[in-house]
Amino acid sequence: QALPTDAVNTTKLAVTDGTVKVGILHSTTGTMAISETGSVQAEKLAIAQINEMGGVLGRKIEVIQEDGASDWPTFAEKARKLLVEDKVAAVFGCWTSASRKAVLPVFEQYNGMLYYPTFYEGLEQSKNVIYTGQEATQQILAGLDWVSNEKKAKTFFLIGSDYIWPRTSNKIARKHIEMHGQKVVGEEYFPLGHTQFNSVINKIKLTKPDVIYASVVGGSNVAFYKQLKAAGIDLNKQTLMTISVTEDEMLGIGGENIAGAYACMKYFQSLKNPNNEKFVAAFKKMWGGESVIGDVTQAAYLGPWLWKLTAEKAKSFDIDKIAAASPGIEFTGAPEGYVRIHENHHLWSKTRVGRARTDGQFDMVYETADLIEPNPFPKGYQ
Amino acid sequence: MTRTPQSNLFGRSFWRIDGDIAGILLLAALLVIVLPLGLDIFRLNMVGKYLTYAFVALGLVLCWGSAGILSLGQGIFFGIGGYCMAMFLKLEASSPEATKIQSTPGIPDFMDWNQLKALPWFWEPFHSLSFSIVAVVAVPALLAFIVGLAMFKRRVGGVYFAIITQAFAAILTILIVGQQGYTGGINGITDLRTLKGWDIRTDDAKLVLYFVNAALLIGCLLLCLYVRRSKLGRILVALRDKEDRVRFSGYDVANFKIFVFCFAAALSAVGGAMFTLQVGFMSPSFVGIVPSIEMVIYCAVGGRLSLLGAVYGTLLVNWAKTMLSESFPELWLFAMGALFIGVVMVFPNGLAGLYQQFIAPHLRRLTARRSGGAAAGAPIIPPHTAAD
Amino acid sequence: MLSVNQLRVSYGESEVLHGLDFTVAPNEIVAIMGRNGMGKTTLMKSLMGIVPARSGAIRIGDSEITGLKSYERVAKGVAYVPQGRMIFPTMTVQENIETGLSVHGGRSVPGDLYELFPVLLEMKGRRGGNLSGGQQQQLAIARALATKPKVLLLDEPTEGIQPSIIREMARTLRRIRDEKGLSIIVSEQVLSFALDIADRVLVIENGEIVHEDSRGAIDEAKVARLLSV
Amino acid sequence: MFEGYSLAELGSIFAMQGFAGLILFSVFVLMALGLAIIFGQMGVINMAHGEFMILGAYVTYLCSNFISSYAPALFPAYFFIAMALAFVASGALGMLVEWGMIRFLYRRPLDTLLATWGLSLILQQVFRSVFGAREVGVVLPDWLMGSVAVTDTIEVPINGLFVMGLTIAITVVIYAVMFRSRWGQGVRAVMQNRVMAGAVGINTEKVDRYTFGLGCGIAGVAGSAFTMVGSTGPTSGQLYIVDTFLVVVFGGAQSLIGTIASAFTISQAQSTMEFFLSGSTAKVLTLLTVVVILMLRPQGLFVLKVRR
Amino acid sequence: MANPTDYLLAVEGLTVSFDGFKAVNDLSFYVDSNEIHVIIGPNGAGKTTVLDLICGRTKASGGSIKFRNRELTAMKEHQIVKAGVGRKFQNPSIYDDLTVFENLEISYPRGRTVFGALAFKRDAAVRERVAEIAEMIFLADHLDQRAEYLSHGQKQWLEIGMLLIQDPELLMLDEPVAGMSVNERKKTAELLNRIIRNRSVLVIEHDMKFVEDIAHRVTVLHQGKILSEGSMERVKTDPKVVEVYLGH
Ligand SMILES: Nc1ncnc2c1ncn2[C@@H]1O[C@H](COP(=O)(O)OP(=O)(O)OP(=O)(O)O)[C@@H](O)[C@H]1O
Ligand SMILES: Nc1ncnc2c1ncn2[C@@H]1O[C@H](COP(=O)(O)OP(=O)(O)OP(=O)(O)O)[C@@H](O)[C@H]1O
Ligand SMILES: NC(N)=O
Ligand SMILES: [Mg+2]
Ligand SMILES: [Mg+2]
Repeated sequence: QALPTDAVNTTKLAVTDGTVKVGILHSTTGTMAISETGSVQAEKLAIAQINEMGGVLGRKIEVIQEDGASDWPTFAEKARKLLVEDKVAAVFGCWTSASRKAVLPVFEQYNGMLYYPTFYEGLEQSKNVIYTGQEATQQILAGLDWVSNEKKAKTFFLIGSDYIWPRTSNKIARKHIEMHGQKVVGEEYFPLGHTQFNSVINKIKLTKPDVIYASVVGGSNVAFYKQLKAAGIDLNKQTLMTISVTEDEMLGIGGENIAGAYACMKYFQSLKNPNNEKFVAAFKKMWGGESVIGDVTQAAYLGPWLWKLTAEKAKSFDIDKIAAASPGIEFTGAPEGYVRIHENHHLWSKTRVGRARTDGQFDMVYETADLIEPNPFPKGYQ
Repeated sequence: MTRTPQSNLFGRSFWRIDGDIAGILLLAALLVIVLPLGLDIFRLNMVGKYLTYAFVALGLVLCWGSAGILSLGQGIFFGIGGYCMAMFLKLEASSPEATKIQSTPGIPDFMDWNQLKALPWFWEPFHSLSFSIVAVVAVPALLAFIVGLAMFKRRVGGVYFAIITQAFAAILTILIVGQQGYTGGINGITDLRTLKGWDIRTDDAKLVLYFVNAALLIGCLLLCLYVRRSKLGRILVALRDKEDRVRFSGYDVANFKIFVFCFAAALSAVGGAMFTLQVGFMSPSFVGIVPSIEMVIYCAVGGRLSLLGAVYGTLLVNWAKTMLSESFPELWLFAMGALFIGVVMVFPNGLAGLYQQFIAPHLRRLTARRSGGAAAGAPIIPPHTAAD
Repeated sequence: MLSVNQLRVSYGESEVLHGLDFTVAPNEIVAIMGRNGMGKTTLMKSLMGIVPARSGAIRIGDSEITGLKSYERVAKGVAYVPQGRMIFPTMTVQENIETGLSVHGGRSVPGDLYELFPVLLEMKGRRGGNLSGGQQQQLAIARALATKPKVLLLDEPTEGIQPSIIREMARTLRRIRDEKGLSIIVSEQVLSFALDIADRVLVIENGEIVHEDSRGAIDEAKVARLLSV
Repeated sequence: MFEGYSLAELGSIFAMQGFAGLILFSVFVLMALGLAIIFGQMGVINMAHGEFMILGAYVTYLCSNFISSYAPALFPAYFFIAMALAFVASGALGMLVEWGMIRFLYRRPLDTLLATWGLSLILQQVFRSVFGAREVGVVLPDWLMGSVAVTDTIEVPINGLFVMGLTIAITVVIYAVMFRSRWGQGVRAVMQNRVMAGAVGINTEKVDRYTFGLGCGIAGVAGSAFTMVGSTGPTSGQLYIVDTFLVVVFGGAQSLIGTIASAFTISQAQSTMEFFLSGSTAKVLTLLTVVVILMLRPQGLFVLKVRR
Repeated sequence: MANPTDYLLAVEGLTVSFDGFKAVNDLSFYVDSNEIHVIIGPNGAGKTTVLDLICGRTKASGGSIKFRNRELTAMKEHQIVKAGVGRKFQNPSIYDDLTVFENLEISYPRGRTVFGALAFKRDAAVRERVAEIAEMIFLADHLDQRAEYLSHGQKQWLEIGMLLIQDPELLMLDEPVAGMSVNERKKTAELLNRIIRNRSVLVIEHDMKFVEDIAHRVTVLHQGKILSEGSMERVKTDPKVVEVYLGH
């Protein structure tokens, strides 16, 4: 089956007759290591599984891992190293939008391929990136519609960390809310790492919103939910919907502090389908029974698989051919069910709503009937 | 009088000119000949990036080493310099044609994402390259002037000053991150492409920028050397040790502090601007507390009293960071931590101290046989002046 | 009481004391005289354990104290009034004196200290750093006495003190010596004070003892000559 | 912004807002007390202070796991055990660090900044290697997580009360130890003139070691308490460092009252502004206020004036 | 009493209190041109505080200090120096890291502004003046030595030299011979007697022998007030002075 190296690699990538090199570029140190560890594990799992099945175009995948150290310039430096020095055929990496923005020009300049796993704010599209997470509308709109119907919600309080993703997400959410005649009664942002939420909790008590809509990220979450609970806000009575808490964050928050909250994601570890059961089992086998899998971790798992499928369709590792062949690639083995790459290099995927349990898992309470079309430049929401 | 002071002084300063200038020439040779020949363009560009931090370290040598003013907020000035440059480059990259898919073409992309409909007023002047270049130096210097005026006239000093500059770094970071419509937020200003139509992303451009950067650094080094050797340089040392005595010798001490602080700020800003040009973006992660402390560490590793040491220290720490994190992703923080502790504990005067202790005596013996006896009989040089 | 044997002290490469030998008897007051830079302070500091001795031995009574840390020497009965006073500036006068109590666990400042230096009682709530130079000098002596020493080291105690108190001090120190039975080593440049107080005078020059006279037989002219070369 | 709320509602909101300010105040004091000793009294710029706090938090985490698996009956009270252990662990590490590193640097305060920065990097990586990069969830006994209803509309979080109580207790202890005991006098003497303190009979090495250990131990207790309100991860400690230093410096480094006054000012400024402005703006304005006041009172709120 | 404007320095009604304690209390005294004026008095009388007030280190609570008819109380330290007042501290305050030459050069009154200092040239005038002063303070052979290694007495002289090079009209010395050997005291007295051409010197000292050697006029301070004033002979025999200061 193996095609000659000359044929699959016309651009001097690090491909030999037996191997192909790829890069993994995440933070294993610094504040973002908390979130990115799961992605690294998922990508390594996928690569191990692919290698076990014979690799890509008959070549075993070799991984070069670099540490972005939660520092955007370091991401850029390491990306350049992977592309220029190591000549990797694909990079799986980045988590925050900031790191992606930092490496994007590098990938475009040196013509590399990045598989980016995180749900993000949209407003971007690149030949050199496959976005395996959701852009904002895929994550937000269906979830908002669901709470509006289910909880008869009229008023919303938006709270997020102070950076582009929460702000952009909330902008879209606000448009959507106001379009439907509902009302935003508060919108607050806190610096990353902020740990004091008592004032905003008082404001929430004052405004009595039907829904608290939260996009607080990182360690701040722990403080936020513990303080909510301590302030006597019972999430079984007060509806809270988050677009930033996955099973990963639940570890630190503690299930008992967030139980009852709703999260709007495309994947939960508790999803019941054969793909997912296999995936969860394999993940735990590789990384230990204690480990949990969040939305982004699953999206990261898709990266190597999508790349393999694309390379095999294109019969080449050449970046241009991969980019061109990507639209339409389907991955039926996806733990989230089934995904397909759109023309715009994002994935078609479902929106799901889960309810947090005390054991740190989610019960899925809703999923969209169909895959939702990715729309990174949503008209009417800008 | 047995010896005239003139002849003594001449002898002494001649040796110093030889020593320092030779050091600078050696560094220049390393930067413009050895490294470009020895490294590929990717690594060379990385060295170029490291060298931009050396501007900050130079400023710290004057500010901290000479005058004893420790600023833990030099990232502020590095960042502002970088942002001024980035604003110009971003505007050039945001021509209406290049941004026609935006809802408001002609403004930077992040503004469009943040629903801005027009360019904010303070961005307007950055259409002009000459304004931007002036701003790179002037804005940070002005800010430093205001901060310095407020602090030094009130005689805030020492650790207090250090902590307050840290607070300023925190303030500025929060502002930049919070005002993302105007600043690009936490992402920074990314995707910079051309300078007056010249593509700064190509290998050739990187090579040119590297040399420009190296030349600027050598220039700044000479400038610092001039400052340090002037009477002003000696006054700085004097006020570090005996501020009251300087005051009672008729000097307005605050003015001198303000001057070095502004000077260091301007140097940092030049570094920041060169960073933007070579790396292609600027982000608030250079403004904050962590990078500011790291910059102090570069200076400490090099030897806080030595200008040349600062450059080598910067190179060493950054090179170590890159290499260790490539080779030992799990362990590199241990190594970095150990490096800092080691430098402080074992080589309190950094690389420069090492040089003074182990290399310089041999060199001196080789070069100055005649005065060799005098050197041997001289009192032991206390460590804190070794690198002066 | 105190015996010093072949004491050598150096700063880095340069040796300052070149093998000093002397003893101080119980209840004796010895004045160490010498010009500037001859090693008086260095001697005091090395007796106190502040600068290490390169070789030689120091004993208090029967116990060797050569290798001990400062605070251990204080426990053995050495007390020190440094040149330059070294008051703890932000602590009150009373607290300054109390620091001297910690070594024997005393609770409160013995009243006789305040009797010796009435000005300190008057100022006991004032911060040490705010005292005038002479007041600080008195405080430093009181603080040293609070440790109940057997041997008291005084490094130029008259520096900055008004003439009447200097005179008083000679009397006071002799009285303390008589009452408490301690030995005193005092370094001085001023001959008159030394003559007032000392049982014996040692002249130190370039780190060696060059002259010794006991009270009554002091060759004033010779000492004066040695002090003003 | 208050239209549509009854007076009673507003009243209770302000009461709760005041209480939120008090909690923040307690948090600041707790963070700063250890540093007030280490930095204010000893002059060591300990950039690893946050890591000593997080060590306390991890100890609490281990303790909660251990007790819930082996002695579930003790669980409701485990927090007290955890705090004691946190004090011991951070204090012991502090003494070790003092012995291995700090004692060589007393004459070079700015160098302590660099060395402890290195230490903080190492500790972070140790935490990461031992506990993983992710945050750990510290399970708290239920009684700590509720709130008491003072009136129908005013609810007060119990963990807030707990932190406040703890703060008061620790403050009193520190005040007694540092300013009312012979030991504290020794500490101050050593810090003002180490050589002379030895020469009046104080065992300076012991004082240094135990004082540093005490400061670190208190950091550990603070970290333990903060598991109730904050996150516990390898880098969580860095979040606290700037605020902590600012509180201590703003107070006037050598004064305990100053530290408390400064914590009060900053917390009230922040919580009031947070209510009327956005979180980020409030933070900026708080920091600016502190800086401006520091310019007016360059040595902090409470200075011990001594002539130079 | 002569018109205050005739005096080089006129201190009138000067008062300062620290937390209610009046260290200097409604003090008035005058310093003539070309005189060596010594202030003596018991420990804690307020002598150092008076110098602190004159040179601007401590702010007065009341009263005036006129130097050549210019009010000093409102001026900053460096302005007072520029007006012609030099101050030596009780402990020698010199720059340990610099050489004797550099110590003197820094005090040379040219290039005192930031840019002046940047442009400052070590020209012949500077070198000559430094050499001249060094000669005067017995340090001509030590110009290249680091100040740290000077003896105590030499450090005191160096600091005096640093003031002399500024050519002040009023030189204030706080216990200049403390810690000096007998010989050095003599030389210092010589030095002071030599330098008073065109200037006045205000000295605080406890060494009566030294005071006798130098004083043109003596002011005795006690509890912040003047106890006695006049020539050394007169003061020495004043019973009040003997009582509180000299002792019997
Ligand atoms: N820390 C030091 N390092 C190097 N040399 C020193 C140090 N301290 C003192 N010396 C030198 O040791 C010698 C003796 O100094 P010491 O202070 O003991 O003299 P002294 O007799 O007390 O003089 P003085 O009367 O001025 O107090 C001097 O030559 C001095 O320069
Ligand atoms: N900042 C201050 N706070 C409180 N008291 C002070 C302060 N400064 C000075 N004093 C007091 O004022 C008095 C005068 O002090 P000053 O130093 O002027 O005395 P002096 O005449 O120089 O004495 P000496 O001869 O001992 O040096 C002293 O009693 C001193 O304790
Ligand atoms: N893309 C995000 N969540 O930063
Ligand atoms: Mg001495
Ligand atoms: Mg005095």
